Amino acid sequence: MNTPATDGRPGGQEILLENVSKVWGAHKAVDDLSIRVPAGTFTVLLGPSGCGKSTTLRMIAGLESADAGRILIGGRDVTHLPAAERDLAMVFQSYALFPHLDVAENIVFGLKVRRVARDEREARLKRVAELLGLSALLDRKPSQLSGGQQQRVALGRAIIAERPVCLMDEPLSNLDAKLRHEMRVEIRALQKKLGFTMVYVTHDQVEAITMADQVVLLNGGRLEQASDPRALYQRPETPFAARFIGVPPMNVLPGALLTDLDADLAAHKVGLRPEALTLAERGPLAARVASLEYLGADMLIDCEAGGSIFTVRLPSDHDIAAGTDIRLGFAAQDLHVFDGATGHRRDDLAAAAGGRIAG
Amino acid sequence: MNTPATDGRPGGQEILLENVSKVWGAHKAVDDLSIRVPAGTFTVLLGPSGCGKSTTLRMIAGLESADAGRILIGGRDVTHLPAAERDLAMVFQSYALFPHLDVAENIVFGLKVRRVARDEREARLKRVAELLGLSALLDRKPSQLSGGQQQRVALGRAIIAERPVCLMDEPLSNLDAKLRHEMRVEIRALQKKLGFTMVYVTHDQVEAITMADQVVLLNGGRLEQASDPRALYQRPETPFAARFIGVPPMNVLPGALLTDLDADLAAHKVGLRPEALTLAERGPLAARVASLEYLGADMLIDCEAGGSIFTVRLPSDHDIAAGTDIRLGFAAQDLHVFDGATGHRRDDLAAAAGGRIAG
Amino acid sequence: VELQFFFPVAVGGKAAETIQSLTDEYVANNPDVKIDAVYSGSYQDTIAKVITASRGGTPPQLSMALSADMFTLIDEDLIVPFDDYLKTDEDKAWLEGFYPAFMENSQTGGKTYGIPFQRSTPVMYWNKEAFKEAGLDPETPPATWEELVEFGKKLTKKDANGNVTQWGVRIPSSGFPYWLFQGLTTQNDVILANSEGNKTNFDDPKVAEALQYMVDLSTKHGVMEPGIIEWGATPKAFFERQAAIMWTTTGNLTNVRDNAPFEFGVAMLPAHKRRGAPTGGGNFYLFKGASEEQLTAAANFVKWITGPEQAAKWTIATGYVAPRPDAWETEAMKTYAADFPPATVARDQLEFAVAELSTYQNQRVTTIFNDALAAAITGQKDAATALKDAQAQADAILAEYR
Amino acid sequence: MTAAADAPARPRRRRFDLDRTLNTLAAWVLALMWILPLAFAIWTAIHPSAYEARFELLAPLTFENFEKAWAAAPFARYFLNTFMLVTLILAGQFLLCTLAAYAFARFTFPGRSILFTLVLLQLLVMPDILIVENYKTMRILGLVDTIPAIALPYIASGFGIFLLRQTFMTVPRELDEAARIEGSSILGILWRVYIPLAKPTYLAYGLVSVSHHWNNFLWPLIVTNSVDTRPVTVGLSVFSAIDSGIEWSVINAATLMTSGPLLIAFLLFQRQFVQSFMRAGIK
Amino acid sequence: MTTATGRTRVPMLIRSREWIHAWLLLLPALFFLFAFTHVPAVMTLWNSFHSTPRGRRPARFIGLDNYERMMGDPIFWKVLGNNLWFAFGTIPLSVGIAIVMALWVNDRLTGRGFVRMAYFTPTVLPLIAVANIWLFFYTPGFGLIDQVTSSLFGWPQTNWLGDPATALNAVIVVTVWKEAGFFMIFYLAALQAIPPSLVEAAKIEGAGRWTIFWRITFPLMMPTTLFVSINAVINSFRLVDHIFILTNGGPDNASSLLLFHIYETAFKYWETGYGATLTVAMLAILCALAIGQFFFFDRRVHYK
Ligand SMILES: Nc1ncnc2c1ncn2[C@@H]1O[C@H](COP(=O)(O)OP(=O)(O)OP(=O)(O)O)[C@@H](O)[C@H]1O
Ligand SMILES: Nc1ncnc2c1ncn2[C@@H]1O[C@H](COP(=O)(O)OP(=O)(O)OP(=O)(O)O)[C@@H](O)[C@H]1O
Ligand SMILES: [Mg+2]
Ligand SMILES: [Mg+2]
Repeated sequence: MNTPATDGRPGGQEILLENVSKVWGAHKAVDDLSIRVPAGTFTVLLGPSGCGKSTTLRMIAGLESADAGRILIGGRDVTHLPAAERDLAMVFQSYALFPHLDVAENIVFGLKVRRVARDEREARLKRVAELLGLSALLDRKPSQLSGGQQQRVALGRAIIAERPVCLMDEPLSNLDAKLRHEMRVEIRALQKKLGFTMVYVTHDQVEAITMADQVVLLNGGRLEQASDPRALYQRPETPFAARFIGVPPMNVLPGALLTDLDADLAAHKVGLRPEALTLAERGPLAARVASLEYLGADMLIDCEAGGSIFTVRLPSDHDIAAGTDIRLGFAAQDLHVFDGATGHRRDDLAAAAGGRIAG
Repeated sequence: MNTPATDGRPGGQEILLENVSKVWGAHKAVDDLSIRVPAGTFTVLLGPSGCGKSTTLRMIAGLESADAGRILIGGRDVTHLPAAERDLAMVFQSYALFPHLDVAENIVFGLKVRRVARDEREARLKRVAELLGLSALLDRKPSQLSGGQQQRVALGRAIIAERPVCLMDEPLSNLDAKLRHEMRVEIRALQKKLGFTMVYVTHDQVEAITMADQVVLLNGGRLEQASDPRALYQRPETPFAARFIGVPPMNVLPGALLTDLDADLAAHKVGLRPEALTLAERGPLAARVASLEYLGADMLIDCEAGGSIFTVRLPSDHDIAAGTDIRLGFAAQDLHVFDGATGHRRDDLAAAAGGRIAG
Repeated sequence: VELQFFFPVAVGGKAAETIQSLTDEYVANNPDVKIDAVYSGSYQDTIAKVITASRGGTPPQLSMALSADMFTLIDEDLIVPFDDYLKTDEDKAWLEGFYPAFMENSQTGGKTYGIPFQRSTPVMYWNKEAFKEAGLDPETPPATWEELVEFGKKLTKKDANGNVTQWGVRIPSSGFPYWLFQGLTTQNDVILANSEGNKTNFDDPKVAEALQYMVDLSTKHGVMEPGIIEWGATPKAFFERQAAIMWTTTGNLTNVRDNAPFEFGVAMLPAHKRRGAPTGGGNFYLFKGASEEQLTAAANFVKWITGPEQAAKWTIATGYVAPRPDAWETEAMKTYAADFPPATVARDQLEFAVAELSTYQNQRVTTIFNDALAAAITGQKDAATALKDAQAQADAILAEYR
Repeated sequence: MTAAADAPARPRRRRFDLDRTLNTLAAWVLALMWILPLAFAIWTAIHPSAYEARFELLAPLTFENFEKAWAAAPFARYFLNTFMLVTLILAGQFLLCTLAAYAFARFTFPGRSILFTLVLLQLLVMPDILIVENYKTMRILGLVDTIPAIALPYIASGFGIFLLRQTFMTVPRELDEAARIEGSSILGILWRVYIPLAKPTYLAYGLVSVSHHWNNFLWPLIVTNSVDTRPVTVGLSVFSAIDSGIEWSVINAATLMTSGPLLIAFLLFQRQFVQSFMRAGIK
Repeated sequence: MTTATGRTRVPMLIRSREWIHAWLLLLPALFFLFAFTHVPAVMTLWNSFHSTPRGRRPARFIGLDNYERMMGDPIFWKVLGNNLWFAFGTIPLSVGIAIVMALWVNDRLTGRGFVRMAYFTPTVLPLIAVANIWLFFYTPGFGLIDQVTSSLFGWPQTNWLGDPATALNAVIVVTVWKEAGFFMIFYLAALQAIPPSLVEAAKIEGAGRWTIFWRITFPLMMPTTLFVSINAVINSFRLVDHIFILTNGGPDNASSLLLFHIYETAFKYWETGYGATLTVAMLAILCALAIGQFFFFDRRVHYK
């Protein structure tokens, strides 16, 4: 499991966080967090702004000391090891480019530090620059780059080193959709090819879902759910997780709105994704269309039912006007039920209720 | 048309760029650009990284002087006016928060400068802080904030002033999807309510399409297309525009791939959006499935046909495996044809070809 | 009338206080005169202040400055002689009443430019305990050059490593080495400069002889520390028993009396061909640009402050030599001398004293001379060559004044 | 003296860090070497002069040297004068140098290089050389023997302009731009952005300038005549008499007495230096 | 400073407005600079072509006579040589030590407050007083250095200041002591302005202290280094106060420096004409060194 980082193509290393906490003054930025990132996998840290993603990443990197708990990388306790000795690469949210070095020098900085031979450096630089579309900019200073270009340089600096562990903090947030799509595929391919362990912070769930082997969802410094992306989407453990993943977010509604079901959900909450809802003459959910938003291929319809507002995504070829009354249905497996008291997922209730819908 | 900015609730002002250029050394960052942003509208500048969006915005703001051309705001030629006299607000891509001021002071900075009375300042600060979810952070220094929180502060600084013109450079790129969705709605609502003119740079087309009255698509410093978002999506003028809008991008393929059509498209290029393609036994496009990518509600299928690779988006309940041969069809109005020589849209050819598909 | 009076201080805090209080006393007794006594730093600072103020158009009316700077001040055309304000016979008699040795530096061309006040002369201090330890009579200081060497050898002590822990003699050679060295040349019966201040005798073989003697003290006889010897640290070296005999100014008398942790004696410098020592210190000067009335008032003030009672007070407070014999006749002075006999040594030595080296462009010429001494002491040149070079340079400067 | 404030004590064991230990050790050795003159000054000042060169632990303590020093001149008045002097100079320097440095750092205008050369020239010209001319000027202005006369030649400081220019040049441009967008005037930007961000430099410059003028001697001596205007250094100089030997005890007591306020000021302000107001500021 | 290239049309309005603002900002400082430095300095230049006025003999125009005299003045060449040696001794040492000090003091260090104050003392203590203290340290026999070396190693007395071979070096030591503490303050201020994220990024890349310093911290402190090194060059010609106390330039000019010589000429000999000539020579040297240095390095320095 513990792959030694000896040669140029190291495998990944497992990262283990055990009950790690970080306190800023009175504010707990990270609260008793335990995560396991298996060696060679791609783990995404996801969560709302300020939930402690960057802080967690910085603790793994050794830039912030943990106030409690242990951190292990490749089985080695690195809790008190300085960043330079943890042998990892990182992309900063603020890029942290060296303003006095040009693009090429920024990218090969780490290689130089580790005394990689000149030829090797040049060769790798060429490869990375091409990959990132930076070849024409190599002798510019960071201040002469656009925001996205700066971000790509930061990315280059991290991937050129091919370390056993790579940390990235929202590395694609300033790139346009096309480039982002390409980079996403590239990073994932690179990670797979080199086999390093990736911890990746993003607020973009498309990134999270398409890239991750494991998604770690944080909320207010605490672990909300850690699972593979499909499970996160299909079986969110909490209403928070349910609403956090999927755009537009899952509708979490009072169970009482659903009539005609086998189970009595009045005391609980039900979750239904906008894309799971379809127009159905006899669907169990009656609503009135409040407004429509046009989204290219699809449209989003805001509906109102029993005082709750919720969203439905339909292909944009449907012809619906605001103010009309509609009925909506959904497939049995698309119903999520969350316990009214604990907030936890209640698959038993969903299954019970589902029988009737499917029928 | 020229609304004087006298009272607290100024209307918007029209912005006019006439043949504006900006050169960095030998590189033309903005090249003979003419845009009209009608008063009170929401215009989005869109384009790939490094295409000159920020530069254009900075010229409107007066932070960069135009090397050629004129800039008019509210009918007034501001080409040579310093930024402070242009009476506008701006959110910077790098936030540009004042590190020595706390969040509250950062937000009210401009009000203080303009000697807005203390009470008024407090009241507005309270409103803006609540809107942006910053109320608990008002006395933190920027260095104590997470990336997203910093971005929200920058946003607050821009909107609190309620200026007739507001410029934003990727203001939401570091926010999570949920907050982003909320902010999008809020900014748009605010803009509508106050009626100021917004120029908004983003690389996120969802933002562009959902918020904009007008989308200005730049490519390498030149204007590619300026139109309302629906038109941009539905009638892209060039293959570049076609591929830039829509995720995953429109497939632009050699016309020769489409057989069985009324028109001979062999000399031209055809464009088909992934979501426009459907499985159709007798569809005009034969392909082999190369790979699948799971996306929650949908899945993306990479197909191969005649040496070209293209993408199809299908609901994820279809059961398709890699390697199978499929045939694809599309609706007539979903076919885009671009002239093989000029690259421009050829609706005549599309219409001609479409007759047969529909039939 | 109002007068501005600049005064330097070279012996520590008490001096400034005394001048101030004497001035106040005078003003209290002469209500028509107002004297603004301005402390003006060291002698060096004072000259700078005087010249700057004069060039700026506001010279003082009265100032104390180095007696040796008389020619410089004349050359700069800054001062006026006292003679015009000392017209009565009584005044003339008063002028005669100063020690002649002090007047040598104060008069030229038949005019009196300076009135001595803050004056001193070098004397020899010796550590009686060290003498006892070395088997010498603690009450008998060396009286000749030969004795100085002889005693010095006995007084020089070394530790087990052969490192010297106590030197026999200490003649400081930093700052203004020419002054103490002038003791040696005087004893060798040679004068360094003529009284017109336009010719020096640096290359006189007797000067070279004196210099050789001084160099030999360290190099040949090994009784004095080699190299340049710091002036300012000399009393401390004496207290710390680094040196058993030191030459330094009478201005140090009070300091040594207060701080020497052993019994010490004070004697005239040893004799060679004759006894001898230079005088030193500051005179009063009257400045151009003042009105007759001011200058008369200034002269009157000078007359008063050099009077017996005042001079006695001054001497007791600072250790400087009262410039007129009548001061030594006052009760206060008698008591002081009886109480502290060494105080009279300097006075007695005045009989043998000569003027301090003083020429036109005095500072430059003395610097040239100092450099020559330093070169010889540090062994870069032999004594004769060094002095010949110095004489050539001095001649070049002074030629225009002949 | 700061350890407590620097970091909340971690209950955790830290790995023994050789590098850090060596650095700490070296820093301390150097510090001890550097403080030796001050230590010696303190030693001599609080002991009788017999112990100037003898360092015995049980040497008797005395306050006499300070008493002697204090009595030698009207120091209370001199302190007041010096205080007014350095305040005047510092205020003038901050004002003039800030404005000029700002112009050099962020404006392009014809003649900039030449003017900056003239400023640098002022660094080269030692003020003492100009004493005679400046004295004449002061007399024409009727300022001889006033505190402004001591201050005026120093308030436009090439050193200050140069230093602040260097600092202003490192302020990120976006902050300037953001303030401009918010409608700040030119002076407003200076006041609200540049000056706060240059605070460590102002602190450094202030300390240096104050200590320099606190200790300046020749010009004040020459241009002033009365107790009402003279700074402490003039009082101090009474002790650096040359005729008699150096009495280290009294000189050092006097030096400590006159420099005491500066030392205390530094102790108060030094924390600010490392306060890191810029910490991570420009993320 | 950044862009002048490729401006096709000069926006005159913005430009001239900038000019006016800049000039207004500069005006007060320039007024004082001219009044109290440049005009008097020009008078000095003027004096250098004249003989020294003495009393009844006013200054005469003597053309380049003073300059000729200077070229033939062995002391001038001697002190110039001394000064170069002095500069080479003090500049690298004091700047180097200052940087090291600033790094240490900016770090978390046990007893940082004390260390910081220790380094700062040279700035607080007046040089004259300090020179007296150093005089004591150097005094043969009972001076601190001799006390230490004789008790530790049994060395004989050494007359550091009284020997032409060591006098100048002894002065250099005092100067380095004084300067390093002084320059440290500016480096400390500069260190505060470096975004920590850059250092963090370098750490992540595996850079040790040494690499971080040379490749990140030091380059980012270049504006300060430029400032400090120019001041160091100038100070190596200007800092002479302590020489008055320590050696008075002796023995036989072994530790005399150019400015000290100028002081002697101008304020001891009152040869203002020749003093002015020497001053002009020194200004010329400094201009060549310091201002040349500035314009050479300024465009190479990275400012933000
Ligand atoms: N100061 C400068 N010097 C030289 N080139 C520059 C400078 N600033 C920007 N550029 C170049 O100008 C082009 C346009 O930059 P701009 O910042 O406008 O891009 P952008 O569209 O905002 O990109 P992004 O989405 O990445 O922020 C880029 O290629 C950039 O490298
Ligand atoms: N230096 C600091 N001092 C005090 N609080 C801090 C500091 N740094 C971060 N915080 C707080 O800790 C919390 C977590 O911050 P962190 O940067 O980890 O968030 P994040 O999940 O990365 O958010 P984002 O997506 O907005 O970047 C935030 O509430 C932030 O305000
Ligand atoms: Mg973050
Ligand atoms: Mg940009």
